[in-house]
Amino acid sequence: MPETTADDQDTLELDIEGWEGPLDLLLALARTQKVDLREISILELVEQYLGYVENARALKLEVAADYLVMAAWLAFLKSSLLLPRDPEVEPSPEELAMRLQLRLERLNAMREAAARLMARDRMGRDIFPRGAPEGLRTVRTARWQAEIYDLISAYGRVSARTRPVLHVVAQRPVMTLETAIRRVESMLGERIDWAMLASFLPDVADPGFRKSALASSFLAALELARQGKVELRQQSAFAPLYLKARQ
Amino acid sequence: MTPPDETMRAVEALLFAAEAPMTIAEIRGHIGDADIRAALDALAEDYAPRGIHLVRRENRWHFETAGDLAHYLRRDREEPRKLSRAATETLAIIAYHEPVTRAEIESIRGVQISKGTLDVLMEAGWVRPAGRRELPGRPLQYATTPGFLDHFGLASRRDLPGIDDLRAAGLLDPVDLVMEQASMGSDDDEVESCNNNG
Amino acid sequence: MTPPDETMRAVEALLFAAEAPMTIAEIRGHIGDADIRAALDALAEDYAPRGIHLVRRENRWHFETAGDLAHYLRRDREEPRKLSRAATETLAIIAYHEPVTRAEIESIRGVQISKGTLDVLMEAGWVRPAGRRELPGRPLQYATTPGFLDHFGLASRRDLPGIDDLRAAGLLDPVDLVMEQASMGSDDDEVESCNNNG
Repeated sequence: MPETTADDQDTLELDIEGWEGPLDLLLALARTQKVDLREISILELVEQYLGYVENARALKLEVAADYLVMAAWLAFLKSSLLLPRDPEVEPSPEELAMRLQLRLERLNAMREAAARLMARDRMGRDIFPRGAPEGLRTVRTARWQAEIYDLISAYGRVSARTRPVLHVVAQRPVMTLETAIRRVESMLGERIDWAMLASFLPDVADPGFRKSALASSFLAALELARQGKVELRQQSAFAPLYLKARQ
Repeated sequence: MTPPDETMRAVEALLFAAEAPMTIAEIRGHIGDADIRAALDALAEDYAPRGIHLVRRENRWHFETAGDLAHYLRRDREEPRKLSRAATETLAIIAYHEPVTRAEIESIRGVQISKGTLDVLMEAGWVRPAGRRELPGRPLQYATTPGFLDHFGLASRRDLPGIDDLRAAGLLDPVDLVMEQASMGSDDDEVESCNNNG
Repeated sequence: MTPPDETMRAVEALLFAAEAPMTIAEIRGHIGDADIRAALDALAEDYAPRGIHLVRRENRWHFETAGDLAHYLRRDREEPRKLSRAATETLAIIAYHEPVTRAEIESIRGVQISKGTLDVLMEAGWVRPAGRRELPGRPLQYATTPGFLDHFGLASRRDLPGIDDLRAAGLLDPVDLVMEQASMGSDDDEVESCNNNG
């Protein structure tokens, strides 16, 4: 049983540190009665507890609230057990007493289980695993996967990419500068008089291609003029541009 | 003791070299199709009288030193962490009741558990969160780990000291929190702390 | 093999748990006065036919796994990995044109192939070197293997669909081509991703 200790000159404190709460104290008191908790007298236990707390209060000790709550409940339990039974009240005082006893048994059982657990041969203290295991290695290798569809569609892709069958590039609505130079140059050779740039453009409907042909032909005219193969004439800014082969 | 066959030798070498206990499936992954279980049983028998034992923990196997030789092997100053009484009791409650909520642990011990107690047990690798209880507030449950069995040299939870007797005595029945609260005044806080938990 | 005595069991456990090989003096430091040397010799004999051996290096003793079992300690794990586009195309070209040189594959693909691509196909067991072409530089030729036919469920290479079949199946669709050209630039990356893959 914990003792009361003189702390300093005036205040005395119940050595509450020794108990982990009212249930712990109850269990300790019960075990002073009997080792087998199933045989303890609950009334006697209540007396012991109340006496203990009363004693502490008589000594003007600070007693924690939960100890007092337990004391009040036990006092109630005690009077219920002693007074004539009221069958209306559920649960009955006997059942409450039995439950209290079960709680004490349960706590006691876990306390003993903990002690037995801690007393076992323990890894790292009594039992040791291999000190320097070589370790196991996992070597990962790839299992390559591909389906027949992947294979033939890949071949289709490669073929489509490289086979000349598909004139996709020729369909692009663009006239290159080289084409325009060749075209304007050859057309100039067939003409004697001044001719508008527009008359050198191919007769196609695609406006995108017309735009490209116009731009390229204009550059071709400038390039041919630089080479001294053509003369250019324009009345004013944005007026039609005329070309004529240089003799 | 018969001379070991190839499978026994391979299992022996494998468990010896392994850094952690292995399942039969893991062993088979290295050794291929063979009667691994028979080899393990034969090895366990071979090693029974020796200074090293082949031991099963749940479904994993490993070698470890024999318990009766502890006094030769104990390492100076290397005591495993000293646990508080609160921590050891909490560990026992979890092990014998798992999965168990914090409120149930507190109800059995009759006091709140301080914040650090469960942390210490989880840090030691003995306790893990084990899902939530389908109750109002969905409190977190706790259970033990394979590392717990390992550390305390238990083949499984059925091996816990006295667990059958305790169960037979009704001392491992589920904790009836509502009834406990009705019978003891101080339990309100515990329920509170359970709901705030996790 | 006689049952081990206490000294043998203690030495056995001690060396098992040791983090480094131990001298007889170190062993004696744990076990006390006993004929350590005799115990070591008896243990070495006991373990000779087993998967673990007791070995002496210089004047230190330790356990190690038997050398002939080393191959069990590594485990080969196969992981499925999808063939990269570059590798699939290369494989397709080899299948349709074999035997074919690397230069020819590149010419047909219109893109260079990295060294790793042919290695992957050979590792997969689908492509093999198939002699040298009688040309200046005697370039190596590649062809498919029986494993290739097996994997793709082909009785022979003649079962591969022809160009007309591909066109009919829409696999020469110009739409594909446009997308193809848009993504051509990323071809090198594929080789990269193939290596990093899985």
